[in-house]
Amino acid sequence: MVRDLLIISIGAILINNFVLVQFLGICPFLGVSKKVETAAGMGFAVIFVMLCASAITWVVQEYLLAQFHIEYLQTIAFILVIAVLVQFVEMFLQKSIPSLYNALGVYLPLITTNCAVLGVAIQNISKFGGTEMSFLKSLTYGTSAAIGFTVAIVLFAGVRERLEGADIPSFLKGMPIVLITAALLSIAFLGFSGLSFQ
Amino acid sequence: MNQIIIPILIIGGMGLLFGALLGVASRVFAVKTDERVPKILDALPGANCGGCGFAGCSAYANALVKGGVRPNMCPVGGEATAQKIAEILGVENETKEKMVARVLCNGTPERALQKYTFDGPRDCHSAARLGGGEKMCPHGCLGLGSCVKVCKFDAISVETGVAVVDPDKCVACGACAAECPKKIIKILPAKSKYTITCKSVEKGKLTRHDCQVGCIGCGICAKNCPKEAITVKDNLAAIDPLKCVNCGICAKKCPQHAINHVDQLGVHFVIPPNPAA
Amino acid sequence: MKTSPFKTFLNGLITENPTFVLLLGMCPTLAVTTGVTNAVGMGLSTTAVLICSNMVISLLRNFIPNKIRIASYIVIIAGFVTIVQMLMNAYVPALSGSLGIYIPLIVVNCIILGRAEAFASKNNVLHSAFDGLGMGLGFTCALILISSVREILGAGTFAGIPLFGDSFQPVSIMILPPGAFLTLGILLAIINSITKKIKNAKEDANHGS
Amino acid sequence: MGEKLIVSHAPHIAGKDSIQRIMLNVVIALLPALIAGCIVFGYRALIVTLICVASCVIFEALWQKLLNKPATISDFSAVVTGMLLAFNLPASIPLWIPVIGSFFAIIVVKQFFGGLGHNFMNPALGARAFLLASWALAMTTWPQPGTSIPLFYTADVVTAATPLVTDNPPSYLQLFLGNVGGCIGETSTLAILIGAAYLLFQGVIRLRVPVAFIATVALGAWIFGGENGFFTGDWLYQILSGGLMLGAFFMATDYSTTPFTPKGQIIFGIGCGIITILIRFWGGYPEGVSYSILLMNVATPLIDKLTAPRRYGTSKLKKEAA
Amino acid sequence: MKEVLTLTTKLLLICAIVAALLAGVNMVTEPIIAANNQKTFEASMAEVLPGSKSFEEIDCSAFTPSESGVKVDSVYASDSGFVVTAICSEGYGGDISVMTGITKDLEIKQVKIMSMSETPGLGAKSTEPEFLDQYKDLTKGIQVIKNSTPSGNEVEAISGATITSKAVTKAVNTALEAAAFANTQKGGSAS
Amino acid sequence: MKTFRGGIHPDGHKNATCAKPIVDLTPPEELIYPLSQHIGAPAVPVVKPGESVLMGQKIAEAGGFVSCGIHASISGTVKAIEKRLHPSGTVMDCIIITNDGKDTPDPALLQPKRDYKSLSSKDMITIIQEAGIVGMGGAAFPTHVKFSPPPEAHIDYVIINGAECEPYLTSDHRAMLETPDEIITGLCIILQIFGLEEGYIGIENNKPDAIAVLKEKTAQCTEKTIHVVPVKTKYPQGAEKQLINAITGRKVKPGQLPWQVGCIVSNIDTCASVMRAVVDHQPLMRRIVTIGGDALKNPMNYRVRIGTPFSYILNQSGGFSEEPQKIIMGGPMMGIAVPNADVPVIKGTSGILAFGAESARLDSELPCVRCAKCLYACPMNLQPNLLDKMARADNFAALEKLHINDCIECGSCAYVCPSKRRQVQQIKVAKIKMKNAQNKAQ
Ligand SMILES: Cc1cc2nc3c(=O)[nH]c(=O)nc-3n(C[C@H](O)[C@H](O)[C@H](O)COP(=O)(O)O)c2cc1C
Ligand SMILES: Cc1cc2nc3c(=O)[nH]c(=O)nc-3n(C[C@H](O)[C@H](O)[C@H](O)COP(=O)(O)O)c2cc1C
Ligand SMILES: Cc1cc2nc3c(=O)[nH]c(=O)nc-3n(C[C@H](O)[C@H](O)[C@H](O)COP(=O)(O)O)c2cc1C
Ligand SMILES: Cc1cc2nc3c(=O)[nH]c(=O)nc-3n(C[C@H](O)[C@H](O)[C@H](O)CO)c2cc1C
Ligand code: SF4
Ligand code: SF4
Ligand code: SF4
Ligand code: SF4
Ligand code: FES
Repeated sequence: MVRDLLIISIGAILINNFVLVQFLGICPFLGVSKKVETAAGMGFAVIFVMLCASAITWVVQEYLLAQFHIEYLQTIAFILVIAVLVQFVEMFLQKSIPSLYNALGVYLPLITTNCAVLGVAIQNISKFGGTEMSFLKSLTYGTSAAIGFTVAIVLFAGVRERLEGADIPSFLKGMPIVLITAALLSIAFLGFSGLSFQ
Repeated sequence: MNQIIIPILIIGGMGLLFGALLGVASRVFAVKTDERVPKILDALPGANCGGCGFAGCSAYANALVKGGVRPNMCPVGGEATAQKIAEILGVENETKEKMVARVLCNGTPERALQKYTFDGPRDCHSAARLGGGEKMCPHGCLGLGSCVKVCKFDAISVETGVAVVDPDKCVACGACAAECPKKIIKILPAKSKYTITCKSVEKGKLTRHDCQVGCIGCGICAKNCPKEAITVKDNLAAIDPLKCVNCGICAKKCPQHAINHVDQLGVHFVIPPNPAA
Repeated sequence: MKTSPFKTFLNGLITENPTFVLLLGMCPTLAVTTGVTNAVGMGLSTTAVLICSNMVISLLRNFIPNKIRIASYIVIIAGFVTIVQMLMNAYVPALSGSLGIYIPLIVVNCIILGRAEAFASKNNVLHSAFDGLGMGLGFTCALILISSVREILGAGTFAGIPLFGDSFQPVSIMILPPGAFLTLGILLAIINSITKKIKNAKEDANHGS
Repeated sequence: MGEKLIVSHAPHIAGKDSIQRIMLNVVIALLPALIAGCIVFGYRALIVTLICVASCVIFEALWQKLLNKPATISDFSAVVTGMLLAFNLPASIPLWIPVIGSFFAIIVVKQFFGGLGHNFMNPALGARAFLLASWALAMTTWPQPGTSIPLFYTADVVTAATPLVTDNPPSYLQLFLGNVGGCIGETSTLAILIGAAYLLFQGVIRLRVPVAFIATVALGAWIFGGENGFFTGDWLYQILSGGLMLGAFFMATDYSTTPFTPKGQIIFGIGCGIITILIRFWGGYPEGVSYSILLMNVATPLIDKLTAPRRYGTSKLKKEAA
Repeated sequence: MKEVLTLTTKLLLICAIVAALLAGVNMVTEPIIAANNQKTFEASMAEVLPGSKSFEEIDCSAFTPSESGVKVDSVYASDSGFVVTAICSEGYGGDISVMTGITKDLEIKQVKIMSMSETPGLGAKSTEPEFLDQYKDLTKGIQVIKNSTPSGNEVEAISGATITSKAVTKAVNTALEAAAFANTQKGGSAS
Repeated sequence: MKTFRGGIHPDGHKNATCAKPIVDLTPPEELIYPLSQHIGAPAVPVVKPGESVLMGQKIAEAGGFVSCGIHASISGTVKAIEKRLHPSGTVMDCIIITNDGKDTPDPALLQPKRDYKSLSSKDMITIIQEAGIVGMGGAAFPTHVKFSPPPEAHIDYVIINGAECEPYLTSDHRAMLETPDEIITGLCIILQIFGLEEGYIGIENNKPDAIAVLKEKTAQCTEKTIHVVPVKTKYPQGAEKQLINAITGRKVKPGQLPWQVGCIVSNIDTCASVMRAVVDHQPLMRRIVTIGGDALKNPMNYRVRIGTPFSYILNQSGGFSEEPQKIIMGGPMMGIAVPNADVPVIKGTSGILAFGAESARLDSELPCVRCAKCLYACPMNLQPNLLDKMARADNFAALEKLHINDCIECGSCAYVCPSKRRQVQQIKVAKIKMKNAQNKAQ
């Protein structure tokens, strides 16, 4: 069982990395990656939100939606959970860890619209619907996906910090070079594709 | 009918629950912020130049809200911003005279004697560390543009070897004046168009030896000024901008061409090369 | 706000193109642009949702209290997305299969919430509808542009139709994840330098006069 | 004394080391492997290498010309990139592929980021990964040693996979000398070690990264590589085959893309080793060295940041108060 | 407190209305979607086992594949044979879902890839007839060979994509087993 | 062999002069005494133009505690007190004295030799202060200040710095060979000031003859135990912190001064000057100067009078083999380039190097390739490549984090860099700018 969870975890972090392979959560990935410190902060915020979201949405799915056969309301129910969760976290941070709150700035509310969170909730259901064991799997998957996000954004921020002061051609300055950097990162992550522990 | 009722109940119930939760949480985690701060920040230009004397716009905004700070200190936003801030704070705004940065040196390399050839990082501080720079005159502009680098408004340029301020672009934030290792940039009232473009307090003979356009403190300008706006101290003339009426007599009389009209700065008027150079 | 609805529309389509200028909604932009067909499907669904949500939110702008505005907007948007999803499933099942997970994710596409916040909540229904249309089509056009590059280079086809002979060996990486970043990056660079040139030209003209 | 004296900040003298000398040394060190490649795969190995080098140099020169930048092709770094790119290609590669690879290496991976020293990813390996993902078939078709491949061909030539994926593995001696299939530069461990020894002697590279890298792979192979349970793996086989030696000595040591702190270099080597093992044993590629280096390239800025040397005079135990 | 109350009511109202709306739309589309799915699946079945009518799902939960890494998704029987959908998880890019049409004599009629995420240009070639047509008429225990002409019960791997080829073959072999199993069941129930 | 971590191995260029005995140079007609020859407040003239002065007579007195008096190094007449160029390039007030050629000594110099053993620490420090002695290793820090650490200081090591790690320079080397007794007596005096019994002389092992001579002489020294410690030949072995580390194993922590780890470091020539002041009543008037460099015909070691213009010395040695483009006061690693050859020798002038066209300008910079050579070379364990980058970007916060102020400006980084980056130069500029910014903030 641990082995299963481990495989799920490695799969979500490395092989099907949320950002670099699945294209989920690109906006904060591009937006909050100027500095390693803020990137890591964002990453941790996402890990926290995703963990909670995985748990709550799984429960909502199993005990509300599936019970009453209203799976078509999935999107709306999940997004409601996430929106409230994020707003809650935001208030909490503003009160308790203002420095982190300031650093994350506008991006905290953006987690709401970070498709990664909704994405993970939806994937959880389609992958691990039903049974008790799959609650654990959902949690593992959600957390690992968030860790994958964090790994990607922190590595990316490291590279971007290094680019500061580099003699980048003017027409590539700004977003273009950031995207090309992401492309190279994604090429490197191709190395994990096809990884399998069966 | 259940097909409709159940969804309404469930989603509605979730809405109810979360609404209540957020409502309560917003009380528990309430954080007091002065809502005037973001408003002031909106009104400020956001250049973060420090011209107001604070560490950036938000520091100034916070200081304004705390009180005891005048609303017209942002040189970038000028009058309009001051007015807006005054409104937000509900206080009176006083008008401030328009100021501008002036470089008090006109000793281009052809006019001022060089003591050596500098080879190092192109930065005035770098040259200044090596015996005060290439110029023999210890007061002269080094022309390596440290001031240019710090000007957020693209108002300074170094083309002829000395820095020149574009008075139209300058907002008198003072960043350049603080940066210049030679301290030869002064923030002066924009109204007075004539400046003594020299800061040498050396004896006249030495100044003349070092630079063709240095002020030698001869006092001719002071004698000729109809408004008695010029005084000479430490071998150096100074114009009182409040008295100056921009008649330009001093500039014409100065034997050293050390008094110049703003518009003439940076223009290469021809002076025979210094025989000593 | 005295601008004509048409101006609002153009603004969304070009001046403030959500993809190339505002850099919003990056995930679907990168994910579904492996082929032109997907891009069109995604673009039009998003446009539909955008128009509807913009209109409804604009209608309700005085009803929704500030504190629950995000939650309310999201619920409304999610509602429309679900409707689009169901309709697609019912009437164009093939497309919904290949757009997969990205249809529900229209909900969180920053463009939609962004427009709700920035535009619909402040403007009347007509303008909001045109804003939605402009932004939506701007998004669609951007997707088509990106997906064309990727599909032609990466698969040698356009909307599934082979363009080259057998000897063409496609640059497969273009339809893999790195290709998405690469294409968008380079297109952005090109667009940036063009707009810069235009701006410079305009400035020069202004100086000349 | 007519002219004015020059005044500048100390120091007034500089060492003799230069970028050009370093890169030239790398080129020299790569020659044995090139010769080995030519012996094993015939003249086509040389042609592919020449195409890579020439196109890398030309792309670099063109780019600099186009952007009005000072030409720096005389620093030979593009030559090194070209050679290493060629070394990562099979000798049977269709000749247009190296040209595209060189373009990607020099323009996209290197010059887009500001040129020499600013690229965060190894240009040669970045290009290899690009080509591999685009034309996987051509990139994974390795000729048998000794087969002669026509310059231009259309039909599939007799192929053999790299030793890592064949069923009856070659002997250690064959691996060591290089009489096996694979990419142009990676076959002969002997030739690579000769070059590496030269670089070490010249002080161009240090042993930290290669040793950490190879040791980690050996250890990992020994622990996980066995068919009969843990600690039975054939580690010698694993370190002699694939591009490990080439990667460890020539590509994991590239200055621009690897950590500069001593501690960071060890972490880099170990990280490369772990990822190599991961990909070799459980991955979808026949060979993990190049991706492991690329992935660690990406982590390099972070590693450097986290392993900044302790300032002089502060001890291990006492954390800096400042 | 009053504020909290209004907030809650308004959110409740919005949620409720949206939910109602969705429920309405769902009532309309649900049957259509179900029918669609059924139609697609049947069309595929008809494609792999042409000329047969009236598919009927067979419960094969008792069947276990002889190899790991593959599972049977569904088995349908018709008058002319079986259609088995099997999913092999050992593809290069993860799961490959394969539908196999099998005649009553346990020979393969046609193979169709339902879904996969293999590398374009390599593994993705497995969807092309060039590869899939090789399976026609083969029987139990298909072998994958490389770089030579297949003979007997063999298929040639897609060059450079042995992993994919093997995964597909595994799914097909399992389908054959499942069909055999279903056959005995059917036979059993018939007898 | 004792040493420290990091450092570089520049070409020594010492063979040209290390075997040539020191030559006493006749003083020129006119000598120039800048009022600032030391760290601290400038001295204040006590003579007037037209006044005649004797050799050794004080012509300017200390301008404060951290300051030093200046003494005439010849006899003659004060010509003027006027602005002249200082070797550092600044124009400053200098006392100009015309030499009468007689070297008439001040009567105070002619007193009988003193027995230092009978003097108290305080007396000796006063004598050193009156003699105008400053550190002659380059920084010219007033020696009496260095010898008066705060009362809480507990000194256990007095180290004489004979490393002479700078290329070209051999003046300390020659001094150790020719006047070992002066040095040993000087060290005994310093040890007595601090009430210590043991002293150390650190010498790079590229000077085996000096090590041998000093070892022999110190063995004969009955008064104090003096250890001659050979240290590895490596630049900057002579830098205070590195020498202390090599000899004692102690590390001077960031922001600390040597006395805070119980050490006092003085240069060879400083030590000899202390002896001459305390025993022979001689103020600081002469110093040993190595002249060299590729533009010079005849490299030498001279004992010259302080105040002698560079041009005079260079001409006396036989002139140039090519037009010099750069003239350096001190060694090529730490020395300063002077604006012209008419500047005078001051108390801290350990060498004069003339460089021709080829070596005067450094190669142009290339981008950093991150080869890490500068990291290995930095004796302070800094990351010069990052300091360089951040300095160029004026990123003061990052520089602070990189501990820019720990940099001793040794230049090892710039020397080894294959890309010819000038990290130290940028660091120096950034340090000033940071100070500037801090002042502004206050
Ligand atoms: C970028 C890339 C993508 C690949 N994609 C696939 C694939 O989709 N299916 C597959 O079976 N092998 C794929 N491979 C190849 C495998 O790694 C392995 O080399 C191959 O299956 C065995 O090679 P062979 O067919 O030449 O024996 C890919 C290789 C690379 C480099
Ligand atoms: C402001 C200042 C104060 C100093 N105070 C002392 C001191 O109290 N004790 C001491 O031994 N050295 C003191 N020094 C001397 C330094 O430790 C050092 O010897 C001197 O700066 C010359 O060093 P350098 O040649 O290595 O640059 C001081 C130096 C400076 C600049
Ligand atoms: C990089 C560097 C190199 C130095 N090299 C020497 C040297 O070779 N010999 C020396 O006496 N002082 C050298 N110094 C100066 C010493 O640090 C120290 O200041 C001096 O020995 C103190 O003696 P003083 O005050 O008598 O000059 C060097 C300083 C630095 C920063
Ligand atoms: C020891 C050493 C190893 C190098 N390895 C590579 C390499 O693996 N790939 C490459 O493109 N360039 C390599 N280069 C050349 C050069 O450093 C490289 O192009 C830089 O990345 C360009 O900034 C190497 C250079 C040196 C000195
Ligand atoms: S010229 Fe000086 S004062 Fe004027 S805007 Fe620029 S920095 Fe500020
Ligand atoms: S005005 Fe000052 S800062 Fe500007 S160039 Fe001249 S010396 Fe430098
Ligand atoms: S950073 Fe400073 S201490 Fe380090 S090598 Fe460079 S100059 Fe020397
Ligand atoms: S020595 Fe030069 S090239 Fe090497 S890391 Fe340091 S600054 Fe960069
Ligand atoms: S669209 Fe995915 S995070 Fe913005």
